[in-house]
Amino acid sequence: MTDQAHNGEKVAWTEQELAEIEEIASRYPSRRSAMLPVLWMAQHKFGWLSLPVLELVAETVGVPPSEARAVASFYTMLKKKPTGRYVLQVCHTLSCALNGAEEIIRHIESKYDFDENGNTPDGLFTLERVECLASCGSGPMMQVGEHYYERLTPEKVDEILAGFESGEPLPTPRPEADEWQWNLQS
Amino acid sequence: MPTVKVNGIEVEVAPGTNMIEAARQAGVDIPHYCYHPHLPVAGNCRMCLVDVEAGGRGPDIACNMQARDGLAIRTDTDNVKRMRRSVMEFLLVNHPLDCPICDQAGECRLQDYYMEHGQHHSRLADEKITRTKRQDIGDLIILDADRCIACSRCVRFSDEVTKTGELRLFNRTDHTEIGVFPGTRLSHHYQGCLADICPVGALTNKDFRFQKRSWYLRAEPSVCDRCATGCNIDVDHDHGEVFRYRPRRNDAVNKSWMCDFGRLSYKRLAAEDRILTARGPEGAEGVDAVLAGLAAAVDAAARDHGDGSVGLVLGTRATNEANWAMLRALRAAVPGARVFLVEGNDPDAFDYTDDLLVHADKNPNTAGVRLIAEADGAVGDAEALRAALADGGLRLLLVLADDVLARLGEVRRPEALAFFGTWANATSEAARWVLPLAAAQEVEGSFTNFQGRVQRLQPAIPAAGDSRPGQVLAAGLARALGEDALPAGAAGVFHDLAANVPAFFGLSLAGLGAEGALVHREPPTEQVAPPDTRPAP
Amino acid sequence: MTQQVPGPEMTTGQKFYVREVLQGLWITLKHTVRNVLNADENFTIIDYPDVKKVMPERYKGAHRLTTRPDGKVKCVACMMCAQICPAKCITIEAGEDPDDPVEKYPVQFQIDMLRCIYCGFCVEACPKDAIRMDTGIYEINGFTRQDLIHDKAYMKDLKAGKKPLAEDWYREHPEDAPPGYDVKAPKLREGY
Amino acid sequence: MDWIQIGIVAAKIGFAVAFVMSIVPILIWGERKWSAYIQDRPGPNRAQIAGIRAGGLVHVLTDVVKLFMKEDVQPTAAMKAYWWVAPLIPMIVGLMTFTVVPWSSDFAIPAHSFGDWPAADLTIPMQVARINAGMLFILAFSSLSVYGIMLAGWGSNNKFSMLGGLRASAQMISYELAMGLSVVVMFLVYGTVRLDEIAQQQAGSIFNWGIFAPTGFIVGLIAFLIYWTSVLAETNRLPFDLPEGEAEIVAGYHTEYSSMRFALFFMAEYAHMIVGSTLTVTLFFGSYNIPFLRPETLQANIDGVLIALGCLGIPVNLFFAWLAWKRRRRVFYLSIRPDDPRQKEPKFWVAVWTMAALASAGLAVLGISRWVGMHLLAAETAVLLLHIGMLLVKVMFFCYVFVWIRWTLPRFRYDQLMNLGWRMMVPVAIANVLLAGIWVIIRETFLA
Repeated sequence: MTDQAHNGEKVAWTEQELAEIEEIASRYPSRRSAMLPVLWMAQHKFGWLSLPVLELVAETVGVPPSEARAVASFYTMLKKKPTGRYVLQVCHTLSCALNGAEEIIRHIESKYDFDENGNTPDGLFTLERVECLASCGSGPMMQVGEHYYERLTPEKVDEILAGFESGEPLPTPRPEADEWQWNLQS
Repeated sequence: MPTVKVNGIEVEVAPGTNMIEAARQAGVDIPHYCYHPHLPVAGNCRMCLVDVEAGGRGPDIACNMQARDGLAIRTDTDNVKRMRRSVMEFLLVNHPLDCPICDQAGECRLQDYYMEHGQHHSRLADEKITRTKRQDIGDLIILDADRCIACSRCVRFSDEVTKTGELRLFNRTDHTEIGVFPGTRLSHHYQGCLADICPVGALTNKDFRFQKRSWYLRAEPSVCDRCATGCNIDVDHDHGEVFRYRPRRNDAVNKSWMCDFGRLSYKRLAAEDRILTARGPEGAEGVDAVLAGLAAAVDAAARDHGDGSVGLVLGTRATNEANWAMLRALRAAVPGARVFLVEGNDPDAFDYTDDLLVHADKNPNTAGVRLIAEADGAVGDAEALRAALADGGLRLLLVLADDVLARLGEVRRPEALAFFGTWANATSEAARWVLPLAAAQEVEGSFTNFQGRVQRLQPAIPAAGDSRPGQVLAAGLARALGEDALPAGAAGVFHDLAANVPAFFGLSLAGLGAEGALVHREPPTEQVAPPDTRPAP
Repeated sequence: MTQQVPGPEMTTGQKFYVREVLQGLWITLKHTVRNVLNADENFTIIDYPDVKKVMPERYKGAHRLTTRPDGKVKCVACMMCAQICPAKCITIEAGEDPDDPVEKYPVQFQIDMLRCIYCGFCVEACPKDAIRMDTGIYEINGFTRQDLIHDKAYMKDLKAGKKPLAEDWYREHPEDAPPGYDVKAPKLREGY
Repeated sequence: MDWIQIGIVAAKIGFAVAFVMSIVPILIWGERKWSAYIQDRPGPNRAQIAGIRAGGLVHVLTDVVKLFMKEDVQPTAAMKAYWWVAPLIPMIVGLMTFTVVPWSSDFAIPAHSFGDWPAADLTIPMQVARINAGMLFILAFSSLSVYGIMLAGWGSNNKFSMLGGLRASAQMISYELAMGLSVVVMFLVYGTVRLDEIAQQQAGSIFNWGIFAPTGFIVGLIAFLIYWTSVLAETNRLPFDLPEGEAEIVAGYHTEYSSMRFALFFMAEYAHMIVGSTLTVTLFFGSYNIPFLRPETLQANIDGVLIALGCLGIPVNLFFAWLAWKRRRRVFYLSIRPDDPRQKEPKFWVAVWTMAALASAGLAVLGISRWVGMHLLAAETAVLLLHIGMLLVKVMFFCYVFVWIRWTLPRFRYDQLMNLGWRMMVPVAIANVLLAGIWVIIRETFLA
């Protein structure tokens, strides 16, 4: 993922991507219905949905650019602000909070110098407080990408973040032996 | 025709009518924000919730309820009042207290319904959510997203009417705000309508901004004179000064819209190039003196060079009455005078045309003058005028309202020219006699738009300076020429017109109504006497 | 029509008035003697130009326009005061200030004190607490009618005690003077 | 009649005019100052000369200046002659009536007091004209003053002025009757219409005063009450000042007058007050006589009287000095600037009253020195001065009563005024005359 490189630069689809978009659009009776998949594609490709990206999407789908922005602004999972490479989404709803989510968040905050968007200066991490991610039995927990990290302690967090910093492939979450695990896609 | 009951009142309405309109026909007003008769139904403000008595279930929104037989609603129950109060509370939760600086104050639906139905004390303990204020999003529009109640009328207007789709609702829940895509601006020429349809003060007219509090203004119905469409307008004025035009609903002509060119044309009423005083060869002398001088010149020309040396150019920008009275006055005094009609646009007309409202013909009364010319039978066109000027037989030419010299281009100028007009132009520059003609919003009379719809004008403000309505100037000229028997006053002139021009048979000025009346496409062969609605002399 | 309201019947003694007159004279005599003996000390009066009364807090004196911390007037030219004013003595011209979060401000704000009836409705009507009559100034005077039209610059945070004549104010601040006003030689008795 | 006699008469005329005209401004001042004290306020106190405000007397001066400077507005439609002459009449009448009022006992100059002058014993009557008509002259003349008011009302050619004039003349004529009847009692009691004789008969004990109708008590009292009420009405003073109801009924006959013409009406009212007071004093309150001191007794014991007067004057003047000193604590003095010239006023008054006390002491010393008693005509002169002083004191007291009543009583309604005049006072006055006659018969028959 390129971070903010598309700001000020011309953004464009590749031929392959355009073909994919056509394929998606063909599934719907109206072309504008392809908006959400195309936005999702754009987020994967460009990292976040900057205004030029939204314009590109609108042009591709054939709607005014304001509509692309309206749709994008509705969904929180579509990022309207630059994010780091790893988005640390720490749950702070009841069960996790009771088990020390705030302590985890404070720990992460003290480790890095987050700006007002919740990004680290090197663009590696983004810290977000999120509501319940349905892993209440194993709180406190956080989600990074599509993986859950559960029963967090500051030491455990240090270990996980050190793994990310070292640039190694995503460390797979260690399954808790006796607990139910749910991964989003894998 | 389905029959529905509103608060126990039975009313028969056209199929497809929704219950807000049905209730209106029954004399019941259902409060609403997002519903607009000329926009698709969105149903998101919930203000029009009513109790369904029969033919449905539970409370429902009246705007999305189509009239059908057996349907009965009530708007006066305690439940409805409670619902309205709750809806108002939600709408006002994050609404800023901007009324003192908000231009909408006084004509704001939020204020009105709050006073009528609202919960008069706030239960909100938290900080209000604020949104972006004062966004300059168009040539005529300032957007204050903080005041928006997300009724989406403007979104639907830009999607459905102008089809440009610049405006959208962004974000969600209580952070929802209206806006344009960053970096873009409104591009259409109907921006003023956005301020009109906004039920609150989120979209305000930049031109009218802070000029006047709305409750000081009085509205008079009139017709826009900037193109052949003839949009119906309300002239908002205070103490003789016009502050804005607003479109007046006429489903047959302009629905609820008007273009920005027409909207801003109120400035022309007080423009610097208004002709305010009469001017003769000896300078400004007063209208009557100049008319007398002109009449003497007409008499002399007819006597010395024959009737054919006097000519009249009818004005496509003047009212039916002005044209007819001028024609009658000249024909009565100089039976052989030559009359012409020169079509075309003046240089001061705006250069924009679309297929929504703005007509290519920028003259408000071309259709009417054509009908008068047809009825007269002896009216020449631009070519005839050019020829008459070229051979020099036409010595004295009277021009009504239009910038004829500019329309004709390079021609030989007549020896003497008299101009009856509202604004200075090339013809008035060349004219020996200039007489001030009152603007359309200052006179009584009628225009015939491109559809052939005769629409009534009523004076909203007193005529500026010495200017007078065309029929008054014509009557003055007739008197100066020794013809006293011609009808005077707009109603009388129209009566005469309706009795003599076949397309107008049977019409009367007072009988035109708010929506105007169509002229006869196939003029009746038998003369139909117009109803006499003239005021007693 | 006037109606006779019967008063109490006078007794025969009262009809001669003598005793009643003497009673009245006795009362006034007591006052006179007391005042002479007290050497004017007990008068319930104020020697006005030398001694000035401090007006109670709620006294309605000359108007002032309150200001925000940044020094601009609080007034947003909503016209509520002009609307409610029964004497129609308030003239406001609104203007737009794009740099200000409060977008609207009064370009001109004038009160014709000759018309004002001091009802205080403008203070009540103001939604912004921008106009107050709490200056305690009761000497509202001038040599010309123009002097008595208080304008925005003059009323801006007007304080009791430092109230100058409008004429003096305009001499020191010619930029505030109304158009056509000759600062050096104000026309006396103008408009008579 | 030689030149000396003419000179004496001229001097007496001068004195009479000066007597009335110099009290007028004092009364105008008193009207303001006394009313102020009744109403718990200081009254006029702004005008000053070098910081001295003289209790507001300076205001009278400014008033005079103002009245002279004011524009004399003459109504175009006025009847010029009447309008011109009207203000003069009340003033002339006021001064004329003073002609027959005695202000002292006769001044006797023994023969050859100054060489060969006078050739014989000369007795100068201390009144301008000693005429037999006496009080009748006054009654006759004072009736004329109504002409001034009628002419003013009529001549102004203004319906409000005319209504005011009618109002005033009706009132004045009504009360003249009661006044005449009450005076008749005095004629009966003293057996004369001459004021100098009445004055002489009132010398000695205060029970010789007219108010006690030498000892017919109730008769004199009733006569006095009726007379005094009538005088109030005659002079247009409250509670009978309907002729000039400024606020309610558009002033009165003087609506169209301004400047000094108005001032003439204004001063005439005060002149009438003075004359009215003088007559009251002359008829009912012992005239110029000092109680219990007959003129001859007074002349014989002049030194003792001076000692007593001087000794009495010292504490009185010191009391006023103390009051003036006390006054410096007033809020006014505390609040004005220290360099304000008015700051020194209390000190000034302390000095003035102390000097007056010293003068009193000087008077006492004069008496002790017996200088007055031993000198030719000095005793007579002292008696004359004391009598005039006594008259002045009495007159000023009744002038004060005028003002006092004005600021105490409300105005009568016109019907009340007429009822009181015709249905109360005239019958009572007639009955009183009857009573007086009976009393005189009883006195002449049984007590002589």
